[in-house]
Amino acid sequence: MAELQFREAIRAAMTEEMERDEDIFLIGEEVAEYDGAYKVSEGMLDQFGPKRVVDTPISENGFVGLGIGAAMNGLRPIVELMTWNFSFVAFDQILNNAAKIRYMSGGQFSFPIVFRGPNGAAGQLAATHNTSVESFYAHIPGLKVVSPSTPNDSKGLLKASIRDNDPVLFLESERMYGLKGEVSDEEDYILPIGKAHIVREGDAVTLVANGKDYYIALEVADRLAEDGHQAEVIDPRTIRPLDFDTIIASIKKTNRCVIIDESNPFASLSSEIAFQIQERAFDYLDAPVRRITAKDVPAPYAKNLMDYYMPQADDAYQACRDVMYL
Amino acid sequence: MAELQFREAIRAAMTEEMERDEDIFLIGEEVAEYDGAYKVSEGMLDQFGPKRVVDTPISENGFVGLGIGAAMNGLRPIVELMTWNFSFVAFDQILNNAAKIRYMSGGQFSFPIVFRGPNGAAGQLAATHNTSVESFYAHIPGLKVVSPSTPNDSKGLLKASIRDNDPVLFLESERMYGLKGEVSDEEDYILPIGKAHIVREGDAVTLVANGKDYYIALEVADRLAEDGHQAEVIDPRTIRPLDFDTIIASIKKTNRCVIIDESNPFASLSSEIAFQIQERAFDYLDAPVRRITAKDVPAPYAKNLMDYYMPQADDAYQACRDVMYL
Amino acid sequence: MASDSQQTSPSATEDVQATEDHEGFTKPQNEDARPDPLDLPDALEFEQTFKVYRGGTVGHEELGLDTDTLLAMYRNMLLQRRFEERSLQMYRKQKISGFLHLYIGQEAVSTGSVHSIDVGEDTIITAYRDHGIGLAMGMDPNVCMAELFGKKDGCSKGKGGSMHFFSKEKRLFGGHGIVGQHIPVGTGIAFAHKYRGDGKVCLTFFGDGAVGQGAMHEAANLAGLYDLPIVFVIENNEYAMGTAVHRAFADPDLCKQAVPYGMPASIVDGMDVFSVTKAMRDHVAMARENQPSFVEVRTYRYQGHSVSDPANYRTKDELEQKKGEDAIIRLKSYLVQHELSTNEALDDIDEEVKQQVLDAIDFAENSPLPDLEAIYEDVYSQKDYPFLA
Amino acid sequence: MASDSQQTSPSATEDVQATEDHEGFTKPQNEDARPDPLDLPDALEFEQTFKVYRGGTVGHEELGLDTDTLLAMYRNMLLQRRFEERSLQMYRKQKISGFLHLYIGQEAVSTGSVHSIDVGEDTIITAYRDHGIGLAMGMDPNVCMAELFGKKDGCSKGKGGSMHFFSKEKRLFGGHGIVGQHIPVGTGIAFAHKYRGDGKVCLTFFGDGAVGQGAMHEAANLAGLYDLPIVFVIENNEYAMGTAVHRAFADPDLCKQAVPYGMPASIVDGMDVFSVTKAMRDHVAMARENQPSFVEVRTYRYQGHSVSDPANYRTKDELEQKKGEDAIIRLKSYLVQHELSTNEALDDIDEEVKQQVLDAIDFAENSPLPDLEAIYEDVYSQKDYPFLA
Ligand SMILES: Cc1ncc(C[n+]2csc(CCOP(=O)(O)OP(=O)(O)O)c2C)c(N)n1
Ligand SMILES: Cc1ncc(C[n+]2csc(CCOP(=O)(O)OP(=O)(O)O)c2C)c(N)n1
Ligand SMILES: [Mg+2]
Ligand SMILES: [Mg+2]
Repeated sequence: MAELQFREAIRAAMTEEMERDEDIFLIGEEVAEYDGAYKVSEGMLDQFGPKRVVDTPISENGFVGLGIGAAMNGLRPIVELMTWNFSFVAFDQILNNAAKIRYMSGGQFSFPIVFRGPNGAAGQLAATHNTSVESFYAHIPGLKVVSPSTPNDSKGLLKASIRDNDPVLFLESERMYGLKGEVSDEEDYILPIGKAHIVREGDAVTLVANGKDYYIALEVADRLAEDGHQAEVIDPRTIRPLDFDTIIASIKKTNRCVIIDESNPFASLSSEIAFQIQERAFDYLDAPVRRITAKDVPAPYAKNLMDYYMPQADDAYQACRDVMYL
Repeated sequence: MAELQFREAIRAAMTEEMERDEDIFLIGEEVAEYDGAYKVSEGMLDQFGPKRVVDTPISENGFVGLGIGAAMNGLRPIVELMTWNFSFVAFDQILNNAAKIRYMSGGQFSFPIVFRGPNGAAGQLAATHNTSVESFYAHIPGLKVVSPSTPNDSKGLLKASIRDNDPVLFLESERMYGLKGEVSDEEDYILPIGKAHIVREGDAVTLVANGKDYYIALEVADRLAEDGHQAEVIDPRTIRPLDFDTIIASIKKTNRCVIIDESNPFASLSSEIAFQIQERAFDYLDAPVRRITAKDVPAPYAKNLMDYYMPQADDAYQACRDVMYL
Repeated sequence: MASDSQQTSPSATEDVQATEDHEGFTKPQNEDARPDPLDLPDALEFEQTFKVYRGGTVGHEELGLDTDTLLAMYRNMLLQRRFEERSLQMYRKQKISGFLHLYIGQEAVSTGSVHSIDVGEDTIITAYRDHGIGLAMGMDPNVCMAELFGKKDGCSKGKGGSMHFFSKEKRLFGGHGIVGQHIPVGTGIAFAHKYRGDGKVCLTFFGDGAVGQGAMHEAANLAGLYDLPIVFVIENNEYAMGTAVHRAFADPDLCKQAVPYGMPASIVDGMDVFSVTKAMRDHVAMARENQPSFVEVRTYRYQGHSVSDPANYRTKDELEQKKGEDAIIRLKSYLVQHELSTNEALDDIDEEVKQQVLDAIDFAENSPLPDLEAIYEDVYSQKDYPFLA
Repeated sequence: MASDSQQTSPSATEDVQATEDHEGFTKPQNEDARPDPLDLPDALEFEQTFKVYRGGTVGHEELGLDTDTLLAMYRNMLLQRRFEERSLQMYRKQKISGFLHLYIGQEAVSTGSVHSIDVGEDTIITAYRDHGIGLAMGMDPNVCMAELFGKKDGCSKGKGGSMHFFSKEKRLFGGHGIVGQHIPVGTGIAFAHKYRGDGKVCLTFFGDGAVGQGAMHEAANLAGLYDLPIVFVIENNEYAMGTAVHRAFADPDLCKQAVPYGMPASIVDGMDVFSVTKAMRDHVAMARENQPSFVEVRTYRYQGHSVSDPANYRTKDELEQKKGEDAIIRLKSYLVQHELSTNEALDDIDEEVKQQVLDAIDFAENSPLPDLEAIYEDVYSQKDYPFLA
């Protein structure tokens, strides 16, 4: 075990995999000479050279498509999006090419490609630079969407994503890149895609949260514990496919659920989790599934508004108490 | 009342509004000389001339953005997307410009713009040409999303959309363009955006469906009636803002709900409706909210697979019986 | 010190040089190599010559095509034509559904292009008007017709249909439906060729209409920047649906699209298979040296955009005039005039091809529909992916 | 019959002609007007001359700028500089958050451009590096600073921040953060000018990096096709974040981007406010005749891309050399040399401007935060829009 920053864990995963397999390369804006806009790929140009760590112009539609073509022709690209906010100019490439060509070709071509970069809000960056993308992309059959919450998970899940033969969208966070944590240094540390993690066991309420919200969930669980209630905290880790079995099993025990999700609310990840719970654990629910999300508005710049925009621990705590009828 | 095809009702709405207000113009691929790929704008070039009915190159990102700029500078564009499948190359324009600039400018600029075109499946067109877009776009604060099911509604709602000072995404259907129905010829026939329509009253189960699925819902309601059960059928008409009040009131009466929605299921419109129902009518629900959606795969070409892909009346009927515990 | 005027021109199509003076793709951060951007002349003069491959200016001998190859070309062009004529008929009989975009009239483009590459090694990607290319690459008409019928034995297992022919074996990378969006994918295919150093090239075909998509421009810049082994082939058939080229582009000479990307570009008469072959060979040779380029092929489609388009936007005269330049008739006359074959022998080939297409229809008819469970297959390579209901 | 060679060149920058020989935007479906696309020469030769506006080649008299105007220009350039220097300081004091992209070094571009248009009538749209343009257009530094502070009195009510300055009054249409995506919006603003026939033009500014976005190309083609009153202004400051222009573009002479769109284009020394004014006036004149065009302004930013960028990708020497060409110092010397002012008078202006900026900081400090309920305002113009909880 080594203590690594989130960005270092991601770098370690990429580096280990690239050492193992020559077909893997990293491409994106500022990934090479600049060492990455958020220094995730620091030193990788030096180690792997300009053939395998490739700077691009500001052409997401172009280089996302380029990655897809390279994957189709036998390589295993890692495409860095400087942030996921900039993936929307390449949305069609991801939706119609990465996700569907395999199907349309009757399975002749595979797409072993990872798209990665920071997702979601990162402070006072205003409306265009604070979008949580998981609800858009998890809606799309043909994709996998992974969203780790800790440095350790990010290493194990990124290695799994790089080895996966299907397109994986890997969601990181500017706000978490500096976060430190113990990271396995097993030779081949792989965490399976599609498996949720029960971070904390409990029977009073199930809290589902990932990414930055995972830390809010832990805080809420602490506060509830002080009140004498043990919350079960589940980190889905993968958004698509979502490990509903683990969530449903938990609901059958706690009979109530609060989801913390930084996306805008309408037709989002939290909606889907609630749908599945009410469909599959209807008779076990003692209270409606509640959610704490970003407000249903574009992200504002002003500090007080932006703080208010984001999911609040207080609200999540109160929602837990509500569903426990306290 | 006149009997009009769906496409004629849409044309009538555009024509009446364009006669009323010089600032309205229609722009898109093949809208002028070709009379529209689906003949929706037939004759409009002749009536309004090439200044107000404008053909474009195949540049959705370009002309969607152009429409946004024109709206910002005082005009009221109607932007036709040949189909909504092609809106994804302009996704960022809709997400980050149409939906957010008003907010980012502190309300200085308005966006009285309508984006319209056919949405969803239209037969054996394979994976890239059969996407239901409502779950993507209804997720986005700053937009309104309207989806009429009948010629009459399409006229009243399109006129309202054109007069609205906010960006409205108006979803039609290739499959429905030829459908005929009685259409009001009131001078100013306006249906309010954001109001659902209780098409059929009943107390046994609430069926929520729009667009092509609306007709499936009516068929299912007929079959249930033959069994002696009166289903309440609700056509949301507007997807964002969704008229939850009407749906919740219905659930409080029927105590059960089946949603028919052609979108892929994950994080979709149907997920959201279920979320709201379980949150706001928890104590009234006698059974889980069920949904019948497209399969969770890209749309296939082969006839039998494509039929199987789409929501089936049989499945919806069976789901109704299930929630009624029959 | 600024000079008073400065001439700039890209490498002419004749003397191509690989510009690869650096390892890898990204140019190095070499400050010295940059001229001072403010060291400006009074005027920057730019000129570029676009080579034109006119019809009737090159014959089979110059191209080194022997009689067998010529007859194979002829046979294949006819196969494309007859296959599509029957497809149209089958569409009307409702054996085929969805969109059907016919390539009839453009057969010289596919055929000449395929005779400029090493099929099975080099790669091709194109748009939805893909039957001609597929058959030219040697795809089996049986599996192609079965795909149109939406049957299990189709080249894409019936999941793709007309717009989505794929053949991993022949290295046809599709068949794509969103205008322009496959062009970056072609760039990536070429990227992989260069990355592996396998010496192969990628031909990326698209219509005139696709030039309106930003994707084309991003892809071209990337190819020019990374010196990729790619040829961008604009199949300019004068229309994108009902929109004539001069109504869609500020400058209808589409070859000029190459200018900002520093690439050579040519114009080719697409109604002469020899001109196409010659042009494509020249450009493929550039691509093998990692010099990307553009070819604007001027061609024409005889049918409407798709089966449902009556094509009222053009005159009968225009269509008839174009049919007068038909590439198949032209090749036939050429073969007879050069005594490489006879009218009778060539008509026999036609009969054989017609029978081959009828056999393909039989094959398609007899192929079963896909199993319903197949709807969940091929979404992921992962076999146990948990689908939602 | 094909001729043997054919020359093609767009209207030179000097003698511009409005190409509007049709009513409306879309070209008519006039079959006769089209040349036979197969009537091909042996070679198509293309040439275009890009006019270069070198620094130091034009003075205030030629531009008809009187002393008051010159001093106002000087004052405004200083205002931009001092405003941003203080912003940086306020960012470090955490009064300002988010991204802060400074324009320092590029002030001649905003200032010269604004002096080529009719402020309050003509329109401007730009990217996120927008403080300079906003102040040049006459926006109140108080409300600008309040916006950076995220306060209620900010020009965008504190909702936009640094990247999103807007002024409906001055006709600044923002302030946009997604690279390249505001360029089609600029085209639409110009479209509305032409539609209304109001005789106004739209200047659409973007960085060198934005040229890599397909959006730019789609917008340029639309503008060329519809003959829109627009000037595309590339602010080429040599870098997009850490990427130098020659590392991002196959051809670093970005003026050539105009070629496929049949547009005139010029290159301007962006470190000389007079050159910029002259060039922009010429191009604005074209735009008023519905001739869209490109201007590539060669300029330089002194700071990193944003406040958090140490700019290790360039040398200290390079930066120092550029600072040696500083546009404000250049104007100051000019004014003194031409005896239009004195060093002392100009330094007094600087003191006044510094005080003005301090006042703006006071104003921003004292402005209240937005009310929390404001989060739901300005999403829709509809007042009773029902938000989800
Ligand atoms: C992004 C996008 N916009 C619109 C369409 C609808 N569409 C399909 S084909 C076509 C015309 C394309 O013309 P061109 O590129 O010249 O190819 P051709 O049909 O002539 O072979 C259009 C507009 C589409 N498929 N994708
Ligand atoms: C589509 C998109 N991709 C990436 C970014 C991140 N980004 C912000 S500014 C920038 C550099 C832009 O450079 P340039 O256009 O030259 O403008 P400058 O900063 O030099 O003024 C990048 C890559 C973005 N905002 N949008
Ligand atoms: Mg075409
Ligand atoms: Mg720049």
